Amino acid sequence: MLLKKIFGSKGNKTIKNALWYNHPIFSMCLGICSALAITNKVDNAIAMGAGVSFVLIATSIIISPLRKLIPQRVRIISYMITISSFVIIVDMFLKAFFPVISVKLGPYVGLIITNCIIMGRAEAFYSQNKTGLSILDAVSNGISFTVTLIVVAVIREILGFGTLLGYKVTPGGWENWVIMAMAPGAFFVYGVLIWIYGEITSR
Amino acid sequence: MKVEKRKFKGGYRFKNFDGQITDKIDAIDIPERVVIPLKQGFGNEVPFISKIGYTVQAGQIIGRDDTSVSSPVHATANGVVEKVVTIEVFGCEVQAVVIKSNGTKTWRVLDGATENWEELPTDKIEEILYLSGVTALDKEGIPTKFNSSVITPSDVENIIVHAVGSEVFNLSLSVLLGGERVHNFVEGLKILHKVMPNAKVHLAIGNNEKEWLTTFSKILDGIDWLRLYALEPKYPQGYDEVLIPTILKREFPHGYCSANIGATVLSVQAVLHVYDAVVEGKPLIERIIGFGGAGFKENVHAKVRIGTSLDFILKNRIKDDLEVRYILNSALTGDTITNLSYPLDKSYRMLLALHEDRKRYFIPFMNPGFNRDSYSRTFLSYITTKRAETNVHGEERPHVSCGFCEEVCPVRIIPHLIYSHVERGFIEDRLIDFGIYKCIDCNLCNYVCVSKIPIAQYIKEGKDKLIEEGLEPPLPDYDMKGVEEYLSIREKPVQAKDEEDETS
Amino acid sequence: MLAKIKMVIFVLILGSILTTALVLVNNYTDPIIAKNAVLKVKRSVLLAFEIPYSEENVEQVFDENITSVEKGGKEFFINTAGEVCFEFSGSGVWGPIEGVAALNPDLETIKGITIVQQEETPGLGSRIGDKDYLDTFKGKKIIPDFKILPPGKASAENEVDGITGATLSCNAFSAILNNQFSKFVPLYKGSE
Amino acid sequence: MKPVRKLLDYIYSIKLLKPFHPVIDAVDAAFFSPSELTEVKPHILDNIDLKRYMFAVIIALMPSTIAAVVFYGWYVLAMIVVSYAAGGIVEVIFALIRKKHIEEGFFVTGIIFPLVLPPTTPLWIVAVGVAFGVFFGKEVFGGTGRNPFNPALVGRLFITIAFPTIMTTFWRVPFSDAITAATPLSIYKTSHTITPYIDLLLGQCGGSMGETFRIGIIVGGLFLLFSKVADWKISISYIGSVFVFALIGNALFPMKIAPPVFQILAGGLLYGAFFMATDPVTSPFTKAGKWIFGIACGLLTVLIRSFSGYVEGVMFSIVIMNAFTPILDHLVLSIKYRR
Amino acid sequence: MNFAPIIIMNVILLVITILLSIADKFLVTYGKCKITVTQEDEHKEFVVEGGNYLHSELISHGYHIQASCGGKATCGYCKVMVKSGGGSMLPTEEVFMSKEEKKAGTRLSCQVKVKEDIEIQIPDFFSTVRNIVKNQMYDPKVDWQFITDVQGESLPALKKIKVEQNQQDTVLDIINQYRDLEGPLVPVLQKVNDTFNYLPENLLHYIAEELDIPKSHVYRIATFYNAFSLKPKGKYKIAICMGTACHVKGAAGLMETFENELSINEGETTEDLLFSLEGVRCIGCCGLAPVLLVNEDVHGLVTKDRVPQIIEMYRKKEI
Amino acid sequence: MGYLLMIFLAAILTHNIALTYLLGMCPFVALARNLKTAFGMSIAVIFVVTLTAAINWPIYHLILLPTGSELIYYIVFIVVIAASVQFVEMVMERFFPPLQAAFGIFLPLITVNCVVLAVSLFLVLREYTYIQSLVFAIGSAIGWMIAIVVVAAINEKLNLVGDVPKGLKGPGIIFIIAGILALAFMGFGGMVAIK
Repeated sequence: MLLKKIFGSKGNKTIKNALWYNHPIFSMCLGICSALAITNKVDNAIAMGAGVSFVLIATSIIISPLRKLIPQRVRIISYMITISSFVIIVDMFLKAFFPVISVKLGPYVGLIITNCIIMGRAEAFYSQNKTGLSILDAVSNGISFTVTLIVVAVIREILGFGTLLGYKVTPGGWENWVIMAMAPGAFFVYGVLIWIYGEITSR
Repeated sequence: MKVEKRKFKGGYRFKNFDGQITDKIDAIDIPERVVIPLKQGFGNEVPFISKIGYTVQAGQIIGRDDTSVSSPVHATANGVVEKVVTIEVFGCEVQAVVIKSNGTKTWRVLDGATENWEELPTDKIEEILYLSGVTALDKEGIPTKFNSSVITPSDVENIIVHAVGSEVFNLSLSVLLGGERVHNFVEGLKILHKVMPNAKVHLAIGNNEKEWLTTFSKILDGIDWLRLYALEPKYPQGYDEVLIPTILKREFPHGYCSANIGATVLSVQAVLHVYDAVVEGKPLIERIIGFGGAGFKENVHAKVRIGTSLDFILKNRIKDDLEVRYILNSALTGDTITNLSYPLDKSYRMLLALHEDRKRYFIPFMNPGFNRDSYSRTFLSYITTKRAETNVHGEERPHVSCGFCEEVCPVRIIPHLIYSHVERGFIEDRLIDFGIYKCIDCNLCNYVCVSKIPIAQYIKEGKDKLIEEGLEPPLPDYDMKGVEEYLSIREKPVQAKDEEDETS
Repeated sequence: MLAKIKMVIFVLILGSILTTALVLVNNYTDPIIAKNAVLKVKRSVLLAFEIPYSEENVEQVFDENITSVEKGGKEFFINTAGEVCFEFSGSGVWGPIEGVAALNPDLETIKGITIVQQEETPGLGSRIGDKDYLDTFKGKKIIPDFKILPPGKASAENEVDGITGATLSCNAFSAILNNQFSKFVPLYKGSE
Repeated sequence: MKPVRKLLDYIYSIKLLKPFHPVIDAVDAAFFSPSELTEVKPHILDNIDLKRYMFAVIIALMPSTIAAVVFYGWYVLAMIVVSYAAGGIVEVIFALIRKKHIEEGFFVTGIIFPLVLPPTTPLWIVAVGVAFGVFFGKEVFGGTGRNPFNPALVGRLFITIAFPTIMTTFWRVPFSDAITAATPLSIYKTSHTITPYIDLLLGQCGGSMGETFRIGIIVGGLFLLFSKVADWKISISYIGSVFVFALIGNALFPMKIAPPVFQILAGGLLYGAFFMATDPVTSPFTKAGKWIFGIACGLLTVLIRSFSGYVEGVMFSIVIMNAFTPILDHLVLSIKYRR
Repeated sequence: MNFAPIIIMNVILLVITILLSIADKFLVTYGKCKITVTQEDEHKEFVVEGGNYLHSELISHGYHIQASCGGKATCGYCKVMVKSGGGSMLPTEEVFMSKEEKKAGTRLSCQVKVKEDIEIQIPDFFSTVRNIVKNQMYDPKVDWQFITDVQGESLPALKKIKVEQNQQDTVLDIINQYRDLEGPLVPVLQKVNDTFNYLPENLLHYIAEELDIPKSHVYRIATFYNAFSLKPKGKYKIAICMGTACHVKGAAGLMETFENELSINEGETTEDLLFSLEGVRCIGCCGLAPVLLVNEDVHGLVTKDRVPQIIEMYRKKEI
Repeated sequence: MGYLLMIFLAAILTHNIALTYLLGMCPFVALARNLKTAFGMSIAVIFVVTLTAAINWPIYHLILLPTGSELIYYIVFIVVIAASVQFVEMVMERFFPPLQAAFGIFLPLITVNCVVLAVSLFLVLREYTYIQSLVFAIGSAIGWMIAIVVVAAINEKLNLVGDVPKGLKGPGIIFIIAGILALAFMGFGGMVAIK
């Protein structure tokens, strides 16, 4: 109800789209590179999700008000400059305050720039909608992305390391599924999750 | 004469099936009524030219049309024309003449037939051939100047006479050519060569018929326009599309007929009928057919008047306690005979009665498999006679690329590739590249399929759909003869179908 | 033309603003990052020497116990007992392996090894970074050379057991160690 | 056989079991040949069906299976039973949910998979491996005949990489309870010792259960080739190319690459070449493709065995070439049917 | 403070924008191009500088064309029909196009570069769906795709919708039931479908207006789910298994018998809206072949003689 | 020379950019359904990756490092990539229309492709020399090409014979195929190491 007051009739829809119907990863397959690569530990996933959300929100704050000012010809380049500036900020922030995670994420922080969610949302949504709605969209997409990353990371970390956020959660005789910590495990977990999503939405 | 050995790649040799036809020959009486379809064998349907109530003699022409590609149709019994009826033969409606026979066995001798045929002018021989009805025999007919085939005799460059028993059940050469008949056969070849002077004659005999090979190489020695071949009796060696590449070593214009490249493929019986017509003046009123399959009490040959109903022929020949399926000509490609009142016509070679085996065998896949045939060698089937019955022997399953169909395919296409395209509805011109129009419907892929997929049916469906989309078989690069006439005949049944649809 | 100029100006303004912001943030984080890097080294040195420390007093403990010497362009750390320690690096199976190695004063026996960074197969090769495993290196000779043998085979005092199923990581690791020992030990000795 | 029939008919008549008809159908089809008649041309059909086709593979595997039981005891049978049970459950669940037939491909996967495992693999790993293989290697693609990868190998690959410590530790020498970490290939890798060929042939060395008794494999493999169930082109080109590449490689890098005959006899090469690479579903159907497939498998096997971190390269090479199968077929077809 | 980054950044941006401007001037010389847009019955023309993508031009001229990938041909939403100009279809687009769409000249607007005068038609879902139904190209199992009429004629003008009073009341009741739900559309459609056995065209219109949901969305949902039908469907759906086992045991004959008994063809519905007839793929009861489903009831081992019985059984239920 | 070969092989086999680093997945998922498209795309990727690596290396080492402004190298790289792709496309369209038709149409899709940026970032992280950078760039792109072409071919085969569950069609099955492929490529592990 509150949403309706602030954002008009579109607010509700925006959130629902981001969280389920147009789910950035499962439905539109955006931003999967980083999602696949860094989800072998939950803390990495949280950091990555937070980073992406931050960049999304910041980008929406910059681009949406400027949407009428940006010349068509340099639209993409402007988006890129904006996005990559925020990515650098995220990078520096991680390096300064979470050096361990920063090392683990490595180049993938930089690759947030090419995360299609941000570019796609900027192109498809922020350049066409009002600032408030854009921020709402950014927040909900960020949450959606982060939650997905965490879900995948929980699965992978428990199976692959037997731990959750570094604490051992598996029973005594547990044998780690090393593969889950590596690339193929990511593919399989995502494949299955997308399958489940697909089966539910196509019902 | 030198015997050339040839074989083609692919194919499959059917061996040791039970119910093979023995060398015995029966004569079958003339029935009370004969029903003579006005379309028999190759060519168009001909109009009825006699009248109801007229008395006709056996061998008298009762249907004839000189304007279209066709051959005359004869009365095959002495008697009275009772009526003209429409009968349905294998899905096509055909006019048929019913003659009430008086039981005599004589026939009207053709004018001008003589033992000294060599003195007759070629025109006269062609006329005798045409009037005798022999020209409608076999897949593409025998060319005469009377429009009995899609080409004229002078266009024929090769005549292939094949006597290779490559089917599951085969007519016995000793029955057809036994005694004097072998000389008649050679005489028949000479007549044909006179009619088609530009043609070379190729006689193909299965390499399992050792005696006949030696006999022929003796008899035919010194004839320079004739060649003798020993072929491996692999199915489907008898197809034009396979015979021509094997013997002439040239490409077949797939989608068209052998006459289009100037070749005529004839069976042994057709040559004998030529002899009968020209030398003895006997029109085509009788055929020798074989009874194959385990359903018969006795697997014999029989001499039968054309127009005799199958009921009459099969009377007391079938084992009493068996459920059987009647099949025409070939176990792999023959039509099921659902109505035994069908009359016998010129194109019949064989009647098969196969056991409809509904028995459910216990854990069949663990049995060593005596009495069973298999392309793969997982059965111990070499020792014993194999059963030929109509059980499917397994459930349909997804195809596993076992490659059997590709190995046996006589025209070297990849049947399962086309199958999977058609099954998924990918009807594209890629299919033509894959050679869908090369398929000759020999059904061998179907026979060997491990997953029991009706591959041949799918290929056929694919062809139909391609034609529906306007992707006809491409014409080969070289000149072809009589293509237009051939196409006009080929398209006929399709048009008939369309009309039916509109009326219904 | 006006549109073009407008376009250029827009891009330039946007670029300047964002870069300025970046530079500001950088000015703020740079010292922290630099401090992090130093701390990382110090921590691993302390670990290698097995000197107890807590997060708060790393600097203090380090300064109390360790002096650093630069010889031949390489920084060596010497503790009160005269043991020497230095950073090493090399390429493992999947990526670089970096760590700190401490030697007894005789420069022939391993005092302790810490791995700072490695990207070996998780759960398998990555066990070379485990403290339990690295503890087996203690007291082993590096002369004439250091060997990691298949599990259960080690007997001599310059040999240790490898990790089951991670032969390659072990081979790479021993190669790195030998390479770096032979490179830096003489360097340290030579200028002594 | 009559009681079985009666029982099946009775089960069919129970309404409650309607959802489980695929399972009952499968049992029915396994015990009895169908009573259906050919509807269309051709009127007679070949007697082979998919069950018999797959059963031929099992017959061919019998010598090695029996040898494994003799060598390593009844535990082997337990593994086979677990493998059939776990994989079967996955197969049945899929069939029930997707309302499909239960197909015969699992006949083979269920036995081929345990035979490539070390003889002391814990049963739960057998179950996980075969379930993974059947699930990801086969069922997600639609089941038998539709899978691009060999399910047994996918399962084996999965557990090799997922449980490296277990999968590389527990080898056993036949007729003794001693657990060793060495197979002939790993012995060669560490000490360049070649195990005597006669020991390799008779299975007197460490290795996966099914691959050690190599005479049995050769006999079974020849049976497969003879019965046309496996394509000789792949087996021949695979073994041949291993021989050639090992010969060349051994001359160039004698310290890295083992001599050719040893390479052929050691490890799972014979097993892979006869039973795994020849799986018609996952190997190319074009003839040229088959040759290239075999040769590339051989090359990859030699390379991986000699240079990579893994001692054995057969399963990797076959799965990699499985992946390349469609593109091989595509290339061969587009060259063959070029306009 | 280090000013170098700022300077370098500005220099690089300057160089690049100038380079691009120069390139625009010398490399892209398409000049002015005219874009003619037809949407429903409205024609619009505007002139743009050539060289840009159609998608961005349309957006900047106020046409809202959905695209979630940002012009990278990965989502396949931004379809328009190009009548003239625009060149041939790119392989990147082929993945997203059906055969009919290819024939009709449908393109992804983010892949069409404006190099010449272009005439396009932006489809509205309503008319296309109606066309599909009319041409019987409609297949609810296929994911939503829009197809314009094959001849490329302009679409007929929309009729004013007519909703009869009693229909309206029923529907309004249903809508009011669900109006406050999150996502009322699907339940409403379900209920309407249950009531009328199909979704009449005019009612879809009405629902869209009442719920204030775009018509295109309503149509999308209505065509996407198998449970909804845009054609009148019978109350009893007779599904005859056409799997191999059933086929072998004479399912085709069975279908024929049904067709004769009900005097309809496969895929049609009887006039009294009681039965509809369709052939389906194997339903997994091959042991009972030939088998057929009437709604949820399975009838196994059906012979031709039993067909009238079955039909009668359900007729009786109705009375 | 040996080292260059090692970098090249590592980029293709052991450190495959798609299968080990999981990069370039967006176009991978979208284009791995059709062999022709996959091939065209990967040719374009090879070209762009090499080109941008060749431009970005000097920019980083000759301009950014000396002036102490390496903090903005993300921006510079991505802007250079975007601009050069656009520029190349324009040139190609104007002067080499056949080339443009064959693979130029994929160029705009690559502007924001992780592979391109990632290769440039790896150059910096791994401190390659110029020649090494080029070899690494080509190797990475070829590795990506192998992955996408193989998956596309498998996908085409599945269209023909497969029966993939409805919800899994499209991205899902591509992930699973890529997963098995990645699993198989692990076999090369340890064959070549990178710095």
